[in-house]
Amino acid sequence: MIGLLALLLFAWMIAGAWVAISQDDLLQSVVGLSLVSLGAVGQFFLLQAPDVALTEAAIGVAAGSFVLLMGVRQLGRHEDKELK
Amino acid sequence: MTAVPLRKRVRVKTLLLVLLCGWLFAVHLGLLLQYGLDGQSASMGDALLARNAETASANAVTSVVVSYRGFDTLGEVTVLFLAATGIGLFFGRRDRRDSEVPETAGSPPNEMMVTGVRLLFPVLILLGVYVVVHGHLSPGGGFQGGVIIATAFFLRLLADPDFRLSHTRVGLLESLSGSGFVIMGLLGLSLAGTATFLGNFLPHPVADMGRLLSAGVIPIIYCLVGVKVGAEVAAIFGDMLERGGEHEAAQVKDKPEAE
Amino acid sequence: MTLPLTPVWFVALPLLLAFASPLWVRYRLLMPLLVGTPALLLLLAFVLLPEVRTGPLLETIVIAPPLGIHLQLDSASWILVALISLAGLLATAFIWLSDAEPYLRDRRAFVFLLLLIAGCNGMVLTGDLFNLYVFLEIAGVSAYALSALRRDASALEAGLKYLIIGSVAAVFFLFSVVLIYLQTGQLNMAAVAARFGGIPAPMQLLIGLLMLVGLGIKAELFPFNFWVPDVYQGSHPVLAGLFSGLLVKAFLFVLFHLVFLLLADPQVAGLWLMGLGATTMLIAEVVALRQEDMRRMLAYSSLGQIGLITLALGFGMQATTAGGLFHMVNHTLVKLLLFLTAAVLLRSFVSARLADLAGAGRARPLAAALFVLGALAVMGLPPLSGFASKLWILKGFAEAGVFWPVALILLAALIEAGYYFRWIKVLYDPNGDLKAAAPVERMAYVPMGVAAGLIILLGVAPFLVDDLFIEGAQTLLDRGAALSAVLGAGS
Amino acid sequence: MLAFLDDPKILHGIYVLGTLTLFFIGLYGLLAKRHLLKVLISIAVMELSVYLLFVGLATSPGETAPILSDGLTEFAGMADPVPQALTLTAIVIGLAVLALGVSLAVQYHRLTGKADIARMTELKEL
Repeated sequence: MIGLLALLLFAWMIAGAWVAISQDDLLQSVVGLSLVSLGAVGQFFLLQAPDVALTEAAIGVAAGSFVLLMGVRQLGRHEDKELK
Repeated sequence: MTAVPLRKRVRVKTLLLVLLCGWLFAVHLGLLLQYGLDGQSASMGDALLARNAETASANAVTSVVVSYRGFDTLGEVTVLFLAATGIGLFFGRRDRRDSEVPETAGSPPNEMMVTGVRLLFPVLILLGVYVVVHGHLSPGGGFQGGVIIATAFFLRLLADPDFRLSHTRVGLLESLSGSGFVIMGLLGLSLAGTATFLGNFLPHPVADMGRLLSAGVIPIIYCLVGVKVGAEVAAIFGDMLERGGEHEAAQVKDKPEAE
Repeated sequence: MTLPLTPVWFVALPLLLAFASPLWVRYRLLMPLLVGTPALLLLLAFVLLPEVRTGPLLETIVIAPPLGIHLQLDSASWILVALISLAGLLATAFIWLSDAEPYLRDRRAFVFLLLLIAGCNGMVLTGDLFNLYVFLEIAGVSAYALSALRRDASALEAGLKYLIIGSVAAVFFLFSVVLIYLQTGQLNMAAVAARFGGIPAPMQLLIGLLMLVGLGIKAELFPFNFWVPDVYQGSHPVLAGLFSGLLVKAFLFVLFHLVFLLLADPQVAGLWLMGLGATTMLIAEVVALRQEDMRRMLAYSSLGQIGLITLALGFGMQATTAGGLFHMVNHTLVKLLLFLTAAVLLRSFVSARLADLAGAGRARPLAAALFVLGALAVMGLPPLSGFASKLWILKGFAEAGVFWPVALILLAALIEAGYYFRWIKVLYDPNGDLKAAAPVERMAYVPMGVAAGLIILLGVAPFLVDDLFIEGAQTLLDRGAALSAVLGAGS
Repeated sequence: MLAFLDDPKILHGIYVLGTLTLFFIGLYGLLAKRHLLKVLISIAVMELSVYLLFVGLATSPGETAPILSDGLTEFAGMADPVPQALTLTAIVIGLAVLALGVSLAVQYHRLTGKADIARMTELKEL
C-alpha cells in the first residue's frame, strides 16, 4: 500500500515539477512548485516523518509560495516577455 | 522566437541539455540502485535513538534538533536571520516610521473578511503557541509554530486596515530571542554540570517524560526558536508585501543611494 | 560558574554580537564592536596557541564526537582561524578608519561582516559534515548579501550571480553529505573517514565528484570559477578583499581537509586537484593580462594564486603543504593590501579602469607605493613574504623530484610580472595629470601599513613562523592521528 | 493490492527513481531556463528532491515515527531521527536562500527592467 501511494505521489510531484519548469506563465510555474511541495508533504507523512511534513507544509508550501508569488507580482507573469 | 535560425539553435541546445541530464540521471540511477538500496546497518541515528531517553523528550526528532544537533539549529536560525536582514535591506524600508499604512490592494477589504480574520487571528496564534510549546511532546515545534504565528500576523496585516506591525518591536524580538539562544548555549558551557555549549543544564528527570514541563532546556530553546522564526518570517512577509503593490521602478531609479 | 576559553567562542561571540545589533546601534557602539570582535578573536587565538601546540583541542558540543558535533582546533585550523581573524580585523579597521561609504557602516553591514567571520571560523573548526553545510550556508548567505550591499544594478547583479551559483554548489554538497550518511550512517568526519574505505568504489567516486563540484565552485577552482571576476568587480573592493582573503581560503582548507581525512590514499585525488590547480593558475594569469579594470585584474590574479595554493596542497608532501599554508597567509595579506589600495584609488579617482588611472602615483603617492609593494610580493620578489613561501613550495617540489609544477609556477610568476608592471607603469605615467576627486582619511593607511609591515616581516624573517606551518602541515596530513584523536586509540 | 511494492528494496528503488527524476528535471530547468524566477524554482525542486531522497532511503517500511505517543514506551523500532532533523534544518535554510534570491531579483528588475540571466551584463570583460 505504501509503495503504491509513494508511486502515485511521485507521479503527482513529477507532473508538478514539469509544470513548474516548462510553463511560460510564471504564476502557473509557482503553482507547479507548490504542487511538488504538497506531494512532498504527503511523502514525508508516508515516511513516518510528521515533523518534516509539518515543516514542509508550513515553510515549503505556504511561505515558499508566498515569497515566489511576491516575486511574480513584481517581475510580471510572462516569462517570454522578459526574454525578448 | 519566431525566426527560424533562432528556433533551430534553441532546439539543438535543448536537445543537448536533455541528453546531458539524461546521461547523468542514468549514471546516478544505476549507481544508487546498485549500491544505495540497503539502509546502513548501524548509524549514529540509531545510537542517538537508543540514548534518547536521557533527554526526557518524547519526540526524538526534537531532541536531535534542539539538543544533540542544537549547534546546527543555531546556525540555521542564523541563516534565516541573515536572509531577513538582507530582505529588509533590499526591500528597504524597515528603518522608517512604524506607523506607515501598509500598501496593499487598491480597494479596501470587505467587512466580512476583516471580521473573519479578526476572529481567526487569536485562534491561529493559539495554535502556533500550542505547536511551539508542545514541540518536545508531539510533532511540530519552533519552526512550524513560528511560521503559523507569522502567518496569523500576515493575514491580519493583509485584511485588517487598522492593523500595524511595528518593525522596531519585531526587530527587538528577533534580537532578544537570538541572543537568548546563544546565551542559553553559553550557560550550558559555563555551568559545571554540563560544561558543553548548548548542554542541557536544567534538571530533566526521565520520569517526567511526556509532561509539558520536562526535558530541561529543550522546550525553552524551542520557544526561543519559535519566537525568532516567527519574528523573522513575519518580517520577511511584511517587507515583501509593503512595497509589493507600488509600481515605482522609475522612482527608485531617481534616488540610487537612499541611505 | 566559569566561562572557559574554548574554540566555540570563535563562532558564538560574533553570533551573539550580531544578534544583539539593535542594542549597539542605540549606544553607538557599532564601529568599535565591528573592529573589536575580530581583534578579540585574534587575541583568543593567541591565548589558545600554546595549548594547541601541545595537542589538538577538541570541544564536544552536547554529546561526544562520533555521535554529536565537535569543534576541532589543531595546528592546521589554528592557522586558518588566526588568519580569518586577522583579515577580518584589517578589513573592518579599514572600513572604520577610512570613513567608508555609509552602506558599509550601518547595522546590516555589521551583521553580514560578523557572520561572514563566524561562518568561516565555523567551517574551518567543525568536525561534522552537516554542520559544515550549515556554516557554508552562513558564510555564503552573508557573502551574497555583502556583494549586493551597494544596491545599484552592478552590485545586485553580482549578488544574484553569487547567490545562484552558490546555492547550486550547496545543493551538490548537500547531496554528497546525504549519500555519505546513507552509505556509512555517520556524519562526524572522523567516523566517516574510518568507514569511507568500505563504500563501493564507484559510489566513492560519485560522492567525491559531487563534493568536488560543490566545494570547487565555492573555492573557485577552474571549471567552476567563471562567476568570480563579476562578483569581485561588482562588490566594494574591501569586500572583494575579504572574499579573496578569507572566504576562499576557508573553502580551500575545507576541501583539502576532507581530501586528506576521508581518503586513505589521497594520491589520485591529489593528482586531479593538482591538475585543476595548474589549469586554474595558467588560465587566470593569462586572462589577467588583458584586464582593463583593476578589480577584475586583481580577481584574476587572486584566482591564479588560488591555483598555485591548490597545486601545492594537492601534492600532499609535507614541505609543499607547509609552503601552501604559508602562501595562503601571504596571499591573504597581499590581496587584502592590494584590494584596499584599489579601494583608496577608486575613492580618489572614481574609476578603477586602467585608462583613468594614468599618473595616479603622484596624486596618491602612498597608495601607489603600497600597490607596488603588494605587486612585488605577489610576484615573489625577495625580501617580501611571497618570495619565502614560493621558494618553500618550489623547494618542496624539487626535493621530491617533480619538476613540471616548478616550471609552471615560474612561468606564472613571469606572466604576473608582465601585467603588474603594466599597471605600475600606468600608475607612474609621467604624462598623466590626475586630480583626486575625494580626500582620503590619513588613518585609512594604518591597516594597509600593518599588512605591508607583516608582508615585509614575514619575508625577512620567515623562521619566526616556519615551525607553525610545519606543524600545521603535519596535522593536516596525519590522518591516523586525526582519527585516533577523535575516535579514541582503539579505532 | 500490489503488495510487492512494499518490499523494502522495491520501495527504496521507487524513492531513488522518483527523487532522481525530480532532481534532474530541476537540473534541466537550471541549465535551460533563463528567467531568474525559473532558475530559483529549479533550485528549489533540486533541493526538495535531495531531502526526499534522504528521508526516503533512511526509513525502512515498518518503522514508526520517532515520537513516544500512546502505547509506545521505549525508543525502538522507530525511524532514524537524524535524517528528519537534518531535513528540517535544510528546509528552513532553503527557504531563507530562496527568499533572499527573490528579493534580489525583484530589486534588480526594478532598477534595470531585466529578468534574464543571459542578459545580465553590467559586469563584463572590458
